[in-house]
Amino acid sequence: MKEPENIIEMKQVLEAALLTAGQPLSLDDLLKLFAGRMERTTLRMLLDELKQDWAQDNTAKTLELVQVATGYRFQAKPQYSEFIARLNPEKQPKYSRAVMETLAIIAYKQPVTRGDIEQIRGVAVNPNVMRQLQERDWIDIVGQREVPGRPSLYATTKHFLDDLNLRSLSELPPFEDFAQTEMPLEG
Amino acid sequence: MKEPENIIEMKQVLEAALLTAGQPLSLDDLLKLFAGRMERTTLRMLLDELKQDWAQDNTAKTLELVQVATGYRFQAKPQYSEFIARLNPEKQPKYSRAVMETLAIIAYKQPVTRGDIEQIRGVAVNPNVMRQLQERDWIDIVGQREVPGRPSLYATTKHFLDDLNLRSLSELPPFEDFAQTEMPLEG
Amino acid sequence: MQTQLTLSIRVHGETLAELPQDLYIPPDALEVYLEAFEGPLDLLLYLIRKHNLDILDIPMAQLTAQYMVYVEKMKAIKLELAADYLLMSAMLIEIKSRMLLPKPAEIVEEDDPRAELVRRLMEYEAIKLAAQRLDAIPQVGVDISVASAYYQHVADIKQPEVSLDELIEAWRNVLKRAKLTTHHKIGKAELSVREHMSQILRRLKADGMVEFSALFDVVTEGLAKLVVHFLAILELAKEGLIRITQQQAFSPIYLQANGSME
Repeated sequence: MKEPENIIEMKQVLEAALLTAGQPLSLDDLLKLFAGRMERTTLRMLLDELKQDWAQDNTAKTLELVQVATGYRFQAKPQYSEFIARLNPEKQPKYSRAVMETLAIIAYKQPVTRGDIEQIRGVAVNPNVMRQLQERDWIDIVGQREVPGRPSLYATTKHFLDDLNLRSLSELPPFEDFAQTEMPLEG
Repeated sequence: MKEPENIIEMKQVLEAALLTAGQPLSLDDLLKLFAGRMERTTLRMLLDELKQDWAQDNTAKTLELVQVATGYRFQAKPQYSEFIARLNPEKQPKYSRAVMETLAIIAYKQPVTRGDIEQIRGVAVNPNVMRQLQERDWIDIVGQREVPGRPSLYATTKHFLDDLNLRSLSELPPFEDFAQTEMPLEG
Repeated sequence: MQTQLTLSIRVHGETLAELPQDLYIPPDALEVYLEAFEGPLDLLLYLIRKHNLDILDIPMAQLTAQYMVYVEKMKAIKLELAADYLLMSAMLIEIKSRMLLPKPAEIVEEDDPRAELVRRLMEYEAIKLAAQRLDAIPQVGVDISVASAYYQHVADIKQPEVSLDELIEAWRNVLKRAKLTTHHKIGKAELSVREHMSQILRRLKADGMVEFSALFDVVTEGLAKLVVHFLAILELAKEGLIRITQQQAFSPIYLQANGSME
């Protein structure tokens, strides 16, 4: 096929690539589709149009184009997830409270060391918990704290944001929502 | 979401599942979507309709629903494969040593027969090696040597010179350029 | 058994007179129940919420007693008791005893021995809530399905690239192995000749018989090239690759590839 020549053909190439990707595609990925013959700003414009095309005639479409941390992806609208889940009865196992609390600390307080996590939770961190989160590619080591022992500093990854359908950490529910109102100065 | 109640909703559930499955879904898989409230014959009918829906308004659609050995799947129309392939550029292939040496012999000693090449390299020439170079249009047959069997005489082509950015064979480094160090000029 | 367990509860040498109501649990379930706590802070938060204590004004004596009961229970059923629980016991008792000291004339908030404990409890409670909220966010693979239709993986028929250096390297290797250096010295001139040999053979292959002078383009080719061309014809004849014929003296000379039929 010859290179796409008009907006319709360009959007079709984008659509075909995004529908088959199985993961988010970044702007840099998508530029490759056009072998250097595409401006970043034009690409953004085309993606916006494509998103609108799929949002139009809303009830007829089963997918939506969304932007997450590492790029753009098509995903099934939420109302279909319940049916799709029936295809694989063995559900992804739920993480334990220890894992989820550790994840919450890393997400909201990052970058943190294992010591920081232990301080907040009041118990030793099971190495298995960190391993589970690293294997899921939800956290990784971003450096060391310059204190004796140089403990590793953990942070959440972009993949974590992708998996939670977020573009950035700021889209997480604000931490203040969970903290009680300031302690009154006088009882 | 409540169970799909009409044909449109049923087709939407099928579509969402097929677009996100990442592999072909069999009739048995697809029946699971409806938790036992679907007849096989109805399912087939719905799949036929869905296929037709995507075949209609043909040029606007980038995917098509097809039936393969293990079930149904959506796939990008063939004309988009070339663009999608650009997302994951394949590794630059390399010619084997046999191909490179054969090419060098033909370039420096042309016109030569396969027998000449075998004599110089000391091993039989795999016909596949000659085929690769001929398919690349880097060598061709320019005649036959008048000996029993009338073996073909091979030479390099203009296309070979173009691809190596040479105007003529005489731009190849002459052998003496690098033979001198190994062999003192004869006294 | 249950009563025995109840009776044996002693907290730092003091036997507890009564057990909190919520501790009457079937023994089998007890272990599971106690294991459900994520640590001492979790247990303390549970006690505070369970007994409706004011987190900002914790009655230390009461909370400490409640906490000790649980810790003793854990010990009693030989639950592997993390050191963290014992550390917290010590901290609670220390706070409790500091509360008993005579208060300074002016009470400042930071001087409250409970302040650090309260801060940690509140921070942990916030994290607990945050963890629950994170858990409820739809996840890819559970609640979110990403489009992944099939596409035909076309081999982008990429041809190997060959550089001049690679070609020379290959030739050098051939020579090294074949020890052909003495017999196959090839110079620029010879390469030109060999190129012209191929050209002439190609021409003969296409046209069959060609008249000698037709092989020379005296108008456009320079003298050097014409000489090379002539040398190529001689070399071709020497290697027996062409046949040169002339019917009689001064008649046209014809060249023919040695393999061609006519």
